[in-house]
Amino acid sequence: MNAPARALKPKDYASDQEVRWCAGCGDYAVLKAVERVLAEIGADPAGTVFVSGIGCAARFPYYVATYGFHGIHGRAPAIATGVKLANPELDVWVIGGDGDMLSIGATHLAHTLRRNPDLTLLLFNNEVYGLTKGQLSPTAPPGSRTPTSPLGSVESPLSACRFALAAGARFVARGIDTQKDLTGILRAAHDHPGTGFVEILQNCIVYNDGAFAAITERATAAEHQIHPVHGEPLLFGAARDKGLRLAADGSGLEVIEIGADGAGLEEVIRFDRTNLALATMLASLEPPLPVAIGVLYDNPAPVSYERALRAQEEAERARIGEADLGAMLRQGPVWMVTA
Amino acid sequence: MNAPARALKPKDYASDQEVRWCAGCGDYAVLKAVERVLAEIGADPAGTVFVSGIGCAARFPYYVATYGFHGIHGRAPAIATGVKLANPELDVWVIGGDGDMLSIGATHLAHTLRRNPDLTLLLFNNEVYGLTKGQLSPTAPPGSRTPTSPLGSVESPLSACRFALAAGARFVARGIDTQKDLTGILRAAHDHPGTGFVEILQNCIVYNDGAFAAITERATAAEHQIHPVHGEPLLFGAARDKGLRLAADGSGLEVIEIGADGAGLEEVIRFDRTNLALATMLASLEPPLPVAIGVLYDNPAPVSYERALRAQEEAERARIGEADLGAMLRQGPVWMVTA
Amino acid sequence: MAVVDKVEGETGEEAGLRQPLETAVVRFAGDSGDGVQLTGSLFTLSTALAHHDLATFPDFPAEIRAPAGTTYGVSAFQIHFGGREIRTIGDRPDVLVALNPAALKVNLGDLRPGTVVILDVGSFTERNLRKAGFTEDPREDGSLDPFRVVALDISGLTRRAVADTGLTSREQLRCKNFFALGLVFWMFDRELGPVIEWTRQKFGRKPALCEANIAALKAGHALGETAELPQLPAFQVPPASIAPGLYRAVTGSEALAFGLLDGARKAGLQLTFCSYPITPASPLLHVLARLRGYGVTTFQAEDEIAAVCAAIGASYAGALGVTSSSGPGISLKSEAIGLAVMTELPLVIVNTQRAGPSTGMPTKTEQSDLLQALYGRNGDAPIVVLAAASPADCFTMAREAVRIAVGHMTPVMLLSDGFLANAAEPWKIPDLDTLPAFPVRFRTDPEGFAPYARDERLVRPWVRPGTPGLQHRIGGLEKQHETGEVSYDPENHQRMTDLRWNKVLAVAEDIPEQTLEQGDPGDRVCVVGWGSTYGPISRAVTTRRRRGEKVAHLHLRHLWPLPRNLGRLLSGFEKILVPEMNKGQLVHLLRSQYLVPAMGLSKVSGRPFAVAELEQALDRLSEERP
Amino acid sequence: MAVVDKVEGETGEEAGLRQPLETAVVRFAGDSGDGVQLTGSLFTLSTALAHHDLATFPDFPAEIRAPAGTTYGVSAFQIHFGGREIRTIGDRPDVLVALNPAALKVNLGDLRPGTVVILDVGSFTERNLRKAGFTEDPREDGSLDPFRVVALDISGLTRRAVADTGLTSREQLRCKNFFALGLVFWMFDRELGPVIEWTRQKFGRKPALCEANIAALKAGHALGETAELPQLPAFQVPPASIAPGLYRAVTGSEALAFGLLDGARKAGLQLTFCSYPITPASPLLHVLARLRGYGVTTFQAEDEIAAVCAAIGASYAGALGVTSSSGPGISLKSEAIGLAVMTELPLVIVNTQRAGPSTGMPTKTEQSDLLQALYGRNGDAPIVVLAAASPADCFTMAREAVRIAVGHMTPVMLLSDGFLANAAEPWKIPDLDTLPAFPVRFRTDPEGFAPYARDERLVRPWVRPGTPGLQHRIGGLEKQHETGEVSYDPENHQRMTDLRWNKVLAVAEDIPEQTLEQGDPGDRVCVVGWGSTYGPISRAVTTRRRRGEKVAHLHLRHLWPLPRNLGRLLSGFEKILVPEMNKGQLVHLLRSQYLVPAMGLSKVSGRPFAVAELEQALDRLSEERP
Ligand SMILES: Cc1ncc(C[n+]2csc(CCOP(=O)(O)OP(=O)(O)O)c2C)c(N)n1
Ligand SMILES: Cc1ncc(C[n+]2csc(CCOP(=O)(O)OP(=O)(O)O)c2C)c(N)n1
Ligand code: SF4
Ligand code: SF4
Ligand SMILES: [Mg+2]
Ligand SMILES: [Mg+2]
Repeated sequence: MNAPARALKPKDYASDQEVRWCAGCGDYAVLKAVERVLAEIGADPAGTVFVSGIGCAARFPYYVATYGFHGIHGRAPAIATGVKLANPELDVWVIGGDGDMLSIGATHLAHTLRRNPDLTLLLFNNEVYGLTKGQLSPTAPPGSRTPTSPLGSVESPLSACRFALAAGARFVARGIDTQKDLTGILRAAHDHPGTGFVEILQNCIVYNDGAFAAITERATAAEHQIHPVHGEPLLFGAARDKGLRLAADGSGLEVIEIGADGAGLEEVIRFDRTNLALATMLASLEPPLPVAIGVLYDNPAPVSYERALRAQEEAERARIGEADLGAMLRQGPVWMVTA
Repeated sequence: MNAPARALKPKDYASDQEVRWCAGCGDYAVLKAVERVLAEIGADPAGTVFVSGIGCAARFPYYVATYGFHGIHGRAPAIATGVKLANPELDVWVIGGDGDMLSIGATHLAHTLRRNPDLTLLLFNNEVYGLTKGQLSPTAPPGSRTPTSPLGSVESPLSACRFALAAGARFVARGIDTQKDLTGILRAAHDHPGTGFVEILQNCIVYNDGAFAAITERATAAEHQIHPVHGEPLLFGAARDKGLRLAADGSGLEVIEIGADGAGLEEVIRFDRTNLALATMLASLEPPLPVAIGVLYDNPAPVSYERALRAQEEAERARIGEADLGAMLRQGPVWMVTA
Repeated sequence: MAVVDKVEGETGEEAGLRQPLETAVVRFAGDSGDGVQLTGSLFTLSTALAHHDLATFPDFPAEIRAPAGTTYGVSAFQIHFGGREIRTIGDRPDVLVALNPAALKVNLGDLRPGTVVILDVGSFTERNLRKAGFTEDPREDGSLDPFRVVALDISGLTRRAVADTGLTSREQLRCKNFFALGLVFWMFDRELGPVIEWTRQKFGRKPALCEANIAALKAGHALGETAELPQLPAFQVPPASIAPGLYRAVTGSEALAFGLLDGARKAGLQLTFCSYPITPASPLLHVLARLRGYGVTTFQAEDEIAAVCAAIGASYAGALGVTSSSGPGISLKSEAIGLAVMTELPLVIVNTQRAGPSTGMPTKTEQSDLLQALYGRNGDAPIVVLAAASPADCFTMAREAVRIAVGHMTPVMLLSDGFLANAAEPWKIPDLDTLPAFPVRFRTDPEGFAPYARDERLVRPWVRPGTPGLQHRIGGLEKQHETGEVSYDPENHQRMTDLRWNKVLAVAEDIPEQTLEQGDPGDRVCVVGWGSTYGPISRAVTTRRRRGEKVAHLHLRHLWPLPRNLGRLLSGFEKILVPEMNKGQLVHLLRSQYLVPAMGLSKVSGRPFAVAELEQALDRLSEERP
Repeated sequence: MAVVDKVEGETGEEAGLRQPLETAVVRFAGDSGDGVQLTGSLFTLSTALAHHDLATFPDFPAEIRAPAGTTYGVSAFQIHFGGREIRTIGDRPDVLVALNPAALKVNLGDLRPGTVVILDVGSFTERNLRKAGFTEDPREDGSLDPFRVVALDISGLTRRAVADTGLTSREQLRCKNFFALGLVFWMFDRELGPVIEWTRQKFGRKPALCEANIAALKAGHALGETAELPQLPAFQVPPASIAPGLYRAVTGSEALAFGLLDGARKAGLQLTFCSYPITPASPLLHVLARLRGYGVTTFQAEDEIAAVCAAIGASYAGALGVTSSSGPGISLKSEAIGLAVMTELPLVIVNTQRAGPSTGMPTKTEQSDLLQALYGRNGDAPIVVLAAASPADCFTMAREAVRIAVGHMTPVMLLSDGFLANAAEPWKIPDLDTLPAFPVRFRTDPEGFAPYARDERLVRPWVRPGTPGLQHRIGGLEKQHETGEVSYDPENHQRMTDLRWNKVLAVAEDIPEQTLEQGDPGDRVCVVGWGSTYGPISRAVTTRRRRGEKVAHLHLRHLWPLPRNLGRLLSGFEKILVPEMNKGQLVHLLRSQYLVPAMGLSKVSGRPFAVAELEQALDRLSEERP
């Protein structure tokens, strides 16, 4: 896993496979962002593995010139955990859709997050089942009409980020497929030592076009998004004239207008990326409140899961000393039979 | 499903089956509490169904004189959902252990909670795998030594209540097996129209004795537990001389001492059982902070899942009017072949 | 498939005469965006109205919307129709309509000398040729010489035909499928009226588009009528003698949905259908989700395990629990199906098989889950296994699955496949009221009640929770005989294992004896099929029998238990040939059960058998004659 | 089992002589809290030191700690030992030690006239009798008349023996198993020394308890020595002629763990063992979890699906991925095993079978997952299937599973069962360094690399991610031959399906030809077994052969592919009998494969075959002789 001889460009991380997503699919933008990050961090293609489940998003590994494993529906985090158990040196990315990771695979997502192996985990949330042609997703808003809910969904959706935080994730971020700073978010997730979880709002142009338009619409994005910056007050709006403060009754965050003279600014809460309760409140913001985009929580554990296991094993080996398997078999009650 | 002729007593809800838990197991106390609730609500044994997964806790249905379904590991919420889809009139209780509901069955738990069918869902958390003899549970504290983690666990545990809240539960409570008011908590869960989720801290005397001693120890319980009361300030301590207030940095709740003259009381936050963010903060309290016991969140949805589905179906039937299946087959392109 | 022979060398409407054809196979192919599936449906409608028998099959690309012009983005629709009973979708097309180079590319291998190939050369740009993987223009390198190529600038002709309709240039081009359809209509002497009417109904809300499509249709038809295209043949296909009645087209998915609904009604039950999307099983869920006013609750679960468990819960509560999936999803249900075996609850599992193993080729067909259906559970966990033979047969077998499940308190797996699910055929709409009913009688009497007591067919009572006085508990642990209590008693386990086994075997008393589709017990060869191989086997056997060969066709719809006379029936044949779209699964079962030297004929390409392949296999058998 | 005949009517140490016995079966039984398993282990140790061959089996209650005194709370331990090769745990006990009425109750059915029954009558209170389900005291109603009852107040005697040790009365009582052990030691003329030493090692940290136990042991022994109990026989069992070497006892779970560890080492790989707790598979995980210093990473996953997926991921990354489960858990792994088939990665799946279907009887043994192992996946998804025949054979077969998995890039399912997992036998500790190695050679050369190119045995290369220049992608979609790219091409799917099939069949070239355990190809009857039926079949066949009957024993360890000479070998026998602890699964396979009229002998009671049952079946076969 030596670093490659010359610096690679984003396009060097594209595989030779024809990309088969629908024209206009948000997945293309994410692919580009990932290629940029790989170039930025100087990823060794041979030392990098993309693991995925099943779905449109999960085709991702075919398009990256690294090692790749296109797994089965929902199980990518488990496969990836196995990869890390076997070889902690590999740089492992995990990709899946909202159905893949939050429906059939929610158990694996939750347990992988709480164990915290060193993975970068990207959940492409298009609020629909793309590959199977438009069925209801667990993140789809109530009332959604799809082939499986023609009368409108009567379910409440899951929030990917809230779910991840409750499961014990130590890094949670939210990004948007076409967002300029997606690269920065992905990079932060990758640099986090442990599982870096990123929900990416991704437009499915065929089955759920415009699902995030209310948030992403250029003209009003500044009013409908908030981008927390560590150590800075939580401000948003084109004029940065709005902020978030704690509601006195503990019900979360509420918007206040900042006077032209900065009045009210002292009430605005400062973002601390290691603050779990705050991250949970931020993750919970939904329109008409501004939706939080960026790194919401980043609080590394002292050691990742697979490293902790290795450390135990090394300690055991040290404890055993010279003893090998053959010697171990001779421990405990044994007896000699002589001829 | 007529009400039974005479009022039944708790013991009338005991089945004729010999209870096979270990002597001293916390499950006995929970069984008694459930029997009391059934009597209190005048449950019709014939109209009540207990559904469970696999584990010690999941043996529960055998011991109740109602209908019972001992399912497979982790899947009780899914089976129970099917029961409600088929017959919304039934009063359905779901029982499982921490392994059953939070490990193999976490997906079903999460999705059942967000769909919100009218179930009463009890998670017996003994922080260990009882039935299979003591292996590591996803709720076990770091460092736990078990047959599968003889060197000590390096995983962070899941919090059942935080998980439930993040999944979209509309009722979340925490109880203790031997707690006097367990009946009240169970009753509230049952009365909640939708899924009532209760985590019960349950002592496994054989494989994890005293797991909750720090919280439940009689002498100090008042200092180590807080029992939120709707509309009341969040006070605790034998002398009710301590309270919780919002930390200014949004990091959750912190303890303040109340002066003898009630000084500080105004800072203590009032509990509102419909406040999700507050419930999340309460659910997150861990020793040395007081652990929250009781109903943490109770915010009914307008209609339960199965009722919403039925309503859609009735509307459809009304829309179709007289049309039956035979008529439907004749809709759309048809052609007549004559002899 | 003697069709092409007859037309070879003839040209269209010479001397005003149409060329007679007994049956014809037409394949429309184009880019995913070209409206090929709609074209196919309209041609099907017209074919039905022309009183032909028919069978159709859509062939979707695996990708949702692959980049335009690529081979993997080609969408196709094949129809086989004619003046006799149509049993297959046809081995190879007699007429191929290729709306772009990629469509030509992927279909070239299926053509035979003389096939009529209608090309939209307007799309044969260099870019498109390259995208399709042609290094040279096939029109110029001689590779199309064996065919009767009708090269038309359909794109251009369409644009001209709809120039005045106010559509954008891009919208205009999207009418080209209607132009091609008009041309093919002329070739087969079809009326335009009904299709125009249907188009107006369907597109009424977009009048400009609607009228443009109609204009294109007419223009295509007129081109056939007026332009003298020497390569363009005109055919005359006789009407089939079809039983009188009201017909509609059904796909296997639709028929299955209708059968489940009717079955549940005839059992007197609410249907609770629990599934999770997966290709090619999803359409069944989609169809039923639209029919929620007709007595079905549909539930899209969080995964396949939850789906089957919810179905079991529904059956436990007294509804008819049905679950459905394909390939990987069926594997996931294995554990829970065992629970249904142990709890002896009715459960229908529909397996729309697809090409495997693992994720395999989700959009392609296969029959490779038979042994899994029979044995894919831990422990000795017998269930009933059925298979539908054609799209319309899905209706019958769905009813049958319900009948057996509720009548015998057992899980029933109904095998369909990707071909059946998507293929369509004309279906004489049954009078549902005259179909036999099989009403469930729930146990309500507490007197002498025991949850695992059995009737003479070894069936235990079904109790609806809510019934006073019958409270009891069931589950996956071994049950004490009669009482249903948990039991670890060795003798009891033996007894219950035997009972579960025999209970399923006893279903054989409740199903028809096996008959031969064609031929007699004294014939030399018996071709034994199951599932969607019905059509090709039937046609191949018919052909051979016409030649006087002693070949019989036996088709199994009940795969476990096997019909009680099957062993006897099979023992009469000298040779037994078992064609299957797998590596030899039914043949494995038959050899083991009856110790008959049955031979397998395996095809695992994701495609149905061609009649010709079966005929060749029969030829090889004949050559073996001593 | 001719043991009892010899002792009938004799009394202990008459004229100072011990009664000679070739082999003996002793069963200790008592309440879960009575320390029965410890007693059994100590007796086993002493038996081994006395140079007997032996086999043992613990029989745990299904409940964790059932209420004291109940029948379902009875824990038992059986040991069969003697002066010849011991192949079974013994059909029925010659000596039963029943520490409470419930222990007597559940074992009564297994006793034969003359069995020595040692009762702790101190526990025969009215309450305990009732709890055990006795309506009358069995000592008084004549039901014990056929046996040689040694009724002792073991509770009281123990209390007295340890009165001075400072234990509480309750603690004192917990020494009664040592008292009983001492008594049985005297019956079989054992040395106390080694066991006392071992007890001091084990309980050293609780000296009071330790010394009390030793005192009880000595008191029990002294009672035999001094009290003249007419019913108490004293036996003399000769030492067996055992190959010299260093021995230890192993359970199947331990042997399997050691075999996996050695296999991984011999392949040059780190072992990544991924599992989820389930009875009776958990002990394998527990054993390996304690050996993490010896090159194994153990991972308790969130469920069985995650476990198998993590194992696949580990194999992908270049370790040896192994997963393990039982019953329901194996069902859940079906889908992912298909993924391993498609990606052609090494994977070992250990299935410790238990009594099914569904949850079944988790603590009981069965062999009913064979057909699931062979066919329990969607699509044609062949894997290699192996089975271990005895606890020690688990070591050999685990190594074999690893060898085949890494040598052929294929999933291998290794079948064990609840009996093998818990049963123990003496094991001559192998010199690991002399066992053959099978080092893996990962592909590292980019020159001409293609992920699905194959060698002559159809095996694709194994590449460790991290290897420069070999980046590629794999997955569950159908793969293009050689390139491994996604392919929907019909011919390719046929080709790949055939390749996967033939690749597994080719393993037959890499395994030994089948041999007969006993007998010759010319014999009249062949008893074909697999798995843990080895012991009873072997013993039954030996007995018959001693009587001159022409019965052979063939035992399959490789169940798929079958040994290449098997068909030939089987065709030589007139009758083939296939005893299985299922409804006839191997017999199904053999009939189908070879069209031989093999007959099944099915036992599904959660218990191993008794030798007598097999002998009876052979008798019936003989009677059928024309
Ligand atoms: C076990 C299993 N169940 C179901 C499927 C079918 N399936 C494939 S992708 C998918 C969901 C796709 O949705 P999502 O995960 O949101 O990904 P997207 O296509 O939207 O990117 C489903 C249900 C499968 N392949 N395997
Ligand atoms: C599919 C499956 N996997 C594993 C098991 C084995 N098993 C039975 S109960 C159990 C966990 C028990 O722990 P928990 O759910 O916490 O319940 P408790 O016994 O502690 O009440 C397991 C792993 C099973 N029965 N089925
Ligand atoms: S279906 Fe949607 S998510 Fe899938 S490739 Fe097309 S646009 Fe993207
Ligand atoms: S093992 Fe633990 S949880 Fe199970 S019955 Fe015994 S005490 Fe209760
Ligand atoms: Mg999606
Ligand atoms: Mg537990």
